[in-house]
Amino acid sequence: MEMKDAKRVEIIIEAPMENRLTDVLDEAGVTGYTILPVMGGSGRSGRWSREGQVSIAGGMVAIICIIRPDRLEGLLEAAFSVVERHIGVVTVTDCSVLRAERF
Amino acid sequence: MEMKDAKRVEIIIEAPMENRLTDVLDEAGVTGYTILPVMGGSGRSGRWSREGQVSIAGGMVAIICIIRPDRLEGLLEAAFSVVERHIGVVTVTDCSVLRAERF
Amino acid sequence: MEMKDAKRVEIIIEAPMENRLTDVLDEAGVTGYTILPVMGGSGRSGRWSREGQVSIAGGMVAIICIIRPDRLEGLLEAAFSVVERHIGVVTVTDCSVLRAERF
Amino acid sequence: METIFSLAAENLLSPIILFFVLGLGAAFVRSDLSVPEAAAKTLSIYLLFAIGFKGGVSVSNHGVDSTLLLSVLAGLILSFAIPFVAFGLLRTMTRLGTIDAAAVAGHYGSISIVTFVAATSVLQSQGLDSEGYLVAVAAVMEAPAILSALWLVAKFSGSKNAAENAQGTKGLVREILLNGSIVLLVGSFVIGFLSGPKGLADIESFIVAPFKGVLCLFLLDMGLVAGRGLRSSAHHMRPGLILFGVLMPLIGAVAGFVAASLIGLSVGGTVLLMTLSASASYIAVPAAMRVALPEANPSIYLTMSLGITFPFNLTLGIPLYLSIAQAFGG
Amino acid sequence: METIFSLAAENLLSPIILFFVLGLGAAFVRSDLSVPEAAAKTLSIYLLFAIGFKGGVSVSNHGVDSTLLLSVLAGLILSFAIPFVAFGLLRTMTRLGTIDAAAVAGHYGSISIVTFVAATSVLQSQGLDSEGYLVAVAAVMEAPAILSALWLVAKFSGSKNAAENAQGTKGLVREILLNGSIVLLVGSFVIGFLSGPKGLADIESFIVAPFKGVLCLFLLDMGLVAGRGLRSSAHHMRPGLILFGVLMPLIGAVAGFVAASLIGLSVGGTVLLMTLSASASYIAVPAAMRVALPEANPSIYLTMSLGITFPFNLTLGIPLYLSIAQAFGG
Amino acid sequence: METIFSLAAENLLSPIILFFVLGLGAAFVRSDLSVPEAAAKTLSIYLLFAIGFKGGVSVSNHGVDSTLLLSVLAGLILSFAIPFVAFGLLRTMTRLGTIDAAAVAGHYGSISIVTFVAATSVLQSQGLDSEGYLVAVAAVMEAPAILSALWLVAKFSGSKNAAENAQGTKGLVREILLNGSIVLLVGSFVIGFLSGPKGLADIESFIVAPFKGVLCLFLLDMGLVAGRGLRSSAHHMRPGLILFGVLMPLIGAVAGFVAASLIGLSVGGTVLLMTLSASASYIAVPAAMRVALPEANPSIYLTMSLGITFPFNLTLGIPLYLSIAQAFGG
Ligand SMILES: Nc1ncnc2c1ncn2[C@@H]1O[C@H](COP(=O)(O)O)[C@@H](O)[C@H]1O
Ligand SMILES: Nc1ncnc2c1ncn2[C@@H]1O[C@H](COP(=O)(O)O)[C@@H](O)[C@H]1O
Ligand SMILES: Nc1ncnc2c1ncn2[C@@H]1O[C@H](COP(=O)(O)O)[C@@H](O)[C@H]1O
Ligand code: NA
Ligand code: NA
Ligand code: NA
Repeated sequence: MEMKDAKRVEIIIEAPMENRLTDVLDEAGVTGYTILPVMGGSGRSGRWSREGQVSIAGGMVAIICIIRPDRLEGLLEAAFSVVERHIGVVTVTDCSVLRAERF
Repeated sequence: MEMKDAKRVEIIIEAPMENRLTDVLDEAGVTGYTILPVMGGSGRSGRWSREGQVSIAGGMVAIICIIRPDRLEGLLEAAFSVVERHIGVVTVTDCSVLRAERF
Repeated sequence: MEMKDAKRVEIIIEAPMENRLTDVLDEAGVTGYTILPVMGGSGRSGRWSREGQVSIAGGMVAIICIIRPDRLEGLLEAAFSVVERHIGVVTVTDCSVLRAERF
Repeated sequence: METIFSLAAENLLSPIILFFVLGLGAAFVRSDLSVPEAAAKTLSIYLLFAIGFKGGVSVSNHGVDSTLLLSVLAGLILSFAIPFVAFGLLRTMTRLGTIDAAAVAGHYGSISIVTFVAATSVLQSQGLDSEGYLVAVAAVMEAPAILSALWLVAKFSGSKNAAENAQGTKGLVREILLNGSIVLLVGSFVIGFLSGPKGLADIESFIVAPFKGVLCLFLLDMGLVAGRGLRSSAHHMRPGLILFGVLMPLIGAVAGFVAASLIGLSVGGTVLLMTLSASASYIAVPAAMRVALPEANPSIYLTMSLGITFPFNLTLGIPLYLSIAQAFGG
Repeated sequence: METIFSLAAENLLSPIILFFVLGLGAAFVRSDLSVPEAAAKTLSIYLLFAIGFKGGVSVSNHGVDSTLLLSVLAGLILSFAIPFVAFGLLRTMTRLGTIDAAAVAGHYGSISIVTFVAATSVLQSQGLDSEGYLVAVAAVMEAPAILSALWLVAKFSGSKNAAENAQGTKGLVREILLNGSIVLLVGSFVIGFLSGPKGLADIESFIVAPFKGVLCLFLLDMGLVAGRGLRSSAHHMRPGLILFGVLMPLIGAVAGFVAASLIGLSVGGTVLLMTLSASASYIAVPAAMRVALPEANPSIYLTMSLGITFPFNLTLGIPLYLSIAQAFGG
Repeated sequence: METIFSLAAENLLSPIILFFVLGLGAAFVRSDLSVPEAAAKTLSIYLLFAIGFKGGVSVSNHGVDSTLLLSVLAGLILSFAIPFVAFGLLRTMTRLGTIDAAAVAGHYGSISIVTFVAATSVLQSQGLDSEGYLVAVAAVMEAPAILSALWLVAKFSGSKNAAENAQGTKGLVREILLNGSIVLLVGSFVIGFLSGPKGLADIESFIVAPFKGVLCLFLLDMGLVAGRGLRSSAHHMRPGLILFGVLMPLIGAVAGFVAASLIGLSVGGTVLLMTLSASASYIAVPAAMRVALPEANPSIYLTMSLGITFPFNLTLGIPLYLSIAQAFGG
């Protein structure tokens, strides 16, 4: 199978910031991403869990973004402008993709 | 800890195709995979969200498959036969695994 | 954007072991992780799904842990002590992170 | 005519409709109001469970009417036939390609169970009875239209590939027939039939008393989903398509009316068969289309079904069908 | 004998059973019908909440009977003892290894609260009363069997490693006792006791009227889960195991009957204690076994408990226990 | 005084409070009891739906009182003003920094709808009526406090950055006003008003009869969440903060009492406005604070609101406010 190099960006961010992040990504021309739910976690601000929660305040989501390497910098800048003041984790991994023409 | 090289394949595919994909993987001898729920996303066909949805038509799932490098090609061919006509993303990442004898 | 190398550890483990694993991670000084829900999967012990389940016995969770490379060994040893007798998958991927000072 | 308007007005002020409108409105102003996916699915399970069971009990009360078999047959034929009409209309009225037109057509042959439920509740408030087995007819009408849609693609699509795949889709027919909502509806119907009024007494305060309230919540959710769909797919909604979304239910209703008259259904039953024919699927058919016709654009068929035809039937269609049935039928 | 059959027949046609069968059937034909996990958990919370509260109110109505303590004690002993019988039987009747046999045995010492609820509802339809505190006995019987299972492994397992771990499992006992379903059941029981009939009047239309309907939905889900389990684990279900899955509840029921007679429970109470002893856990014990005995194969114990013994008790067992209690007890 | 104590005692033994305590207790002993997130959200939707609708129907029954507008205005002013008092108090009583103090203050200006519901249910059990439109006042009081909090930060925060961001937060005001719970509460209120007693009759057995039972389940969940929060944030809960968490609702209640007296609300209405002023938000405001003041520590404001003030109002506050309103008001 023919595969092309790409970057897999994973952004774990607070749920109330989700729309702001995706809006910024859209503006930066990043229109492909997938959002995974998160059940809980732990960090410097302690442990948390979505169990029984009504407010979205305490939750996070994981946004996965497969992107061509040359567009990575733009994505990261856009993401950083939102994540900057907020808790959250941004990681980038090398990967290869099928049907690279789609990205 | 002793670790071995492996491949991490992540397939994001429409929920109605989930069973077809896993059947094809089973046939191709890929019996180890894990399915994560997906909440929403965006792509060329626009933005979507699982919120309040009753039909599985509009949803996607993420299938993660850790596999020995020499079995990657078979997996990708099997996956491609299902994903081909459908929307969806297939990425491959290098990784290392504990307890490699299991794969 | 300035990025630093890190490791992305992904542990897929049975839900009833989740607290034991996170306790051990806490003890080993690993306080940053994120837990994703898992819907189903397949392995040597067959196929399973969370659909309609009441007991947590049959489910799994995915724990993602971004960590500085030099702390990887400690994490893996801690994780292994819990996973050892249990089903579950541990993978490690190279990645780079924004805001590396946080890890 | 007076009755139509007063009926429509009364209908428009029922909590059911108002909650749907609330959902629509909340979606339009981009409120973050949302019903969890698990809750929406559970509400839908509840509705199928309750409506199926009550239908079964009603049949066990009134005995199996000689018209039952005819009605089921009529349902089958309507579901198979309507897509052809819809397809013809779409190809003349709109600029949709073969595949999109066939996919949309398939939705209109199939049915929307909530529209059916809403019609039942309008009948109830008018003190009209109906044949309990129409629930079974509803179940029967879910699937055949999908086959018609695939046949249309196989016949008219230039793309050999799409046609091939539409036919070759392994296991699809089985999957459609054993679709969760069909199984639950038919199963609850049979259970209601077997347990009869005694069984109903057991679970009445679960499936009868709170029914309308649950329906309100469900329609709130449908309003939210329909509103979000409309907002993000507004650009697809050309005038031709919108017109089709209003015209097609009327044609379906007329077909349903003719069938009901031939069979000799009661006024209530006539309204329900008209409503079934007029309604468009938004659960089973979209899922089947994603599998069998992935090239068809889901934004189009989902928005047509959930964003145009569903609200039309809910607000104006059902009162209109009732007026027609009362004026000409029964 | 006549009564047994007519009772069993009546029971088999109750909506509760029929919805379980619908679930089983849907799973066997591979329908995609499914209840969301969150809904299944919520239904289970509802049942524990309602049954606990009603039990507590009933105790507050009738006063604390002198037999309460004896019943709790009997429950403890039964839960501790039954696994030993089950283990012996499994080792002679089946080819299960020590660890799998101990794990399965642990399930049979513990209880299934839905089976208990189903028995309550059969009693109700027969107009039979029962001691409200049996809800507390049910809670008490959940956990001890787990310890027996671990002790059996420690004693009989060749694998020193498994034995070690079974004992060394840190915090397990605490975890078992503070298990969500025990806490909710006992908590609701205490709250019901404290708030009494006045409290019941407050929330009656939530926990009494719709109860049976909710139970139907829950059993639909259990049928689906049991059916999927049976389908995927059919190859494990050798005749010996199946026989055990039917025989063991009978033995448990007899033990429960003896205990109830010694204590002097009412007919209704006797049926419930028999049912508790006859039933096998499918929530708390499986989770504990995954932690403490990961080497045991979950397909075996889950399928035994949910796929064989649960349906047996639900359909034939409970009417049988009722007949026995009416013939010999009371 | 006697009445206060007997009222408080009666209140403390109501199932609603007891289930909250059960949740707290289960969390403290680290039981794994939990309510699925989807269920908690659905329960919350149900409560807003029911309370809004009933409020609307009540207004449609009694006509629009001349005091409606005054009450809405009072609500607005209270919500805007209370954060300033709270901020001043926090800066003197505790060692919280500007940003944390402003964030906490914002919570106390806004309201907790469950506290409101609990007060309604205490009124009911005392046979006291209240103005239906106070539901609308509740909705109106949700948001203004957030703006006060942001203004406080902009004014007093040394960190120019935080201040800038607090003001520059794009779209925040819109987001706050169209917050799901406000839209649902107001929407249901309007629908209840439009459909009146006829609409209520339609869905009464869904939103009236089971209401208290659902509230029990919801409070069980809130107890669990509050308990987990308290356990993990115990180290933040210095005496000053705890004192504030009990004092502030009293101050709020007094402010509410004064406003209610000026407007001339009934005793029941006075209690509700006191309760609204006394309660602190735990849904809408925390989410807004995460967006606008990410530097504020959520452990502090969530624990204050949900772990200290909510239980205080639920158990002692509401009976106290009722006694005051009965003694001095009405
Ligand atoms: N090293 C990490 N690996 C994975 N997730 C993390 C990590 N650090 C933080 N997180 C996630 O981000 C959330 C907030 O982190 P913090 O700002 O450190 O409290 C945590 O609750 C986790 O869900
Ligand atoms: N670049 C991407 N990265 C991550 N997920 C993607 C990407 N592109 C598409 N997806 C996912 O696949 C779905 C369908 O994509 P598309 O076919 O482009 O509409 C999207 O809604 C996303 O959930
Ligand atoms: N190769 C794999 N890739 C991804 N997930 C796996 C793999 N093998 C096992 N799993 C997950 O781990 C669970 C238990 O695996 P097993 O112990 O092989 O039955 C499976 O049900 C999957 O969810
Ligand atoms: Na139709
Ligand atoms: Na037992
Ligand atoms: Na307040």
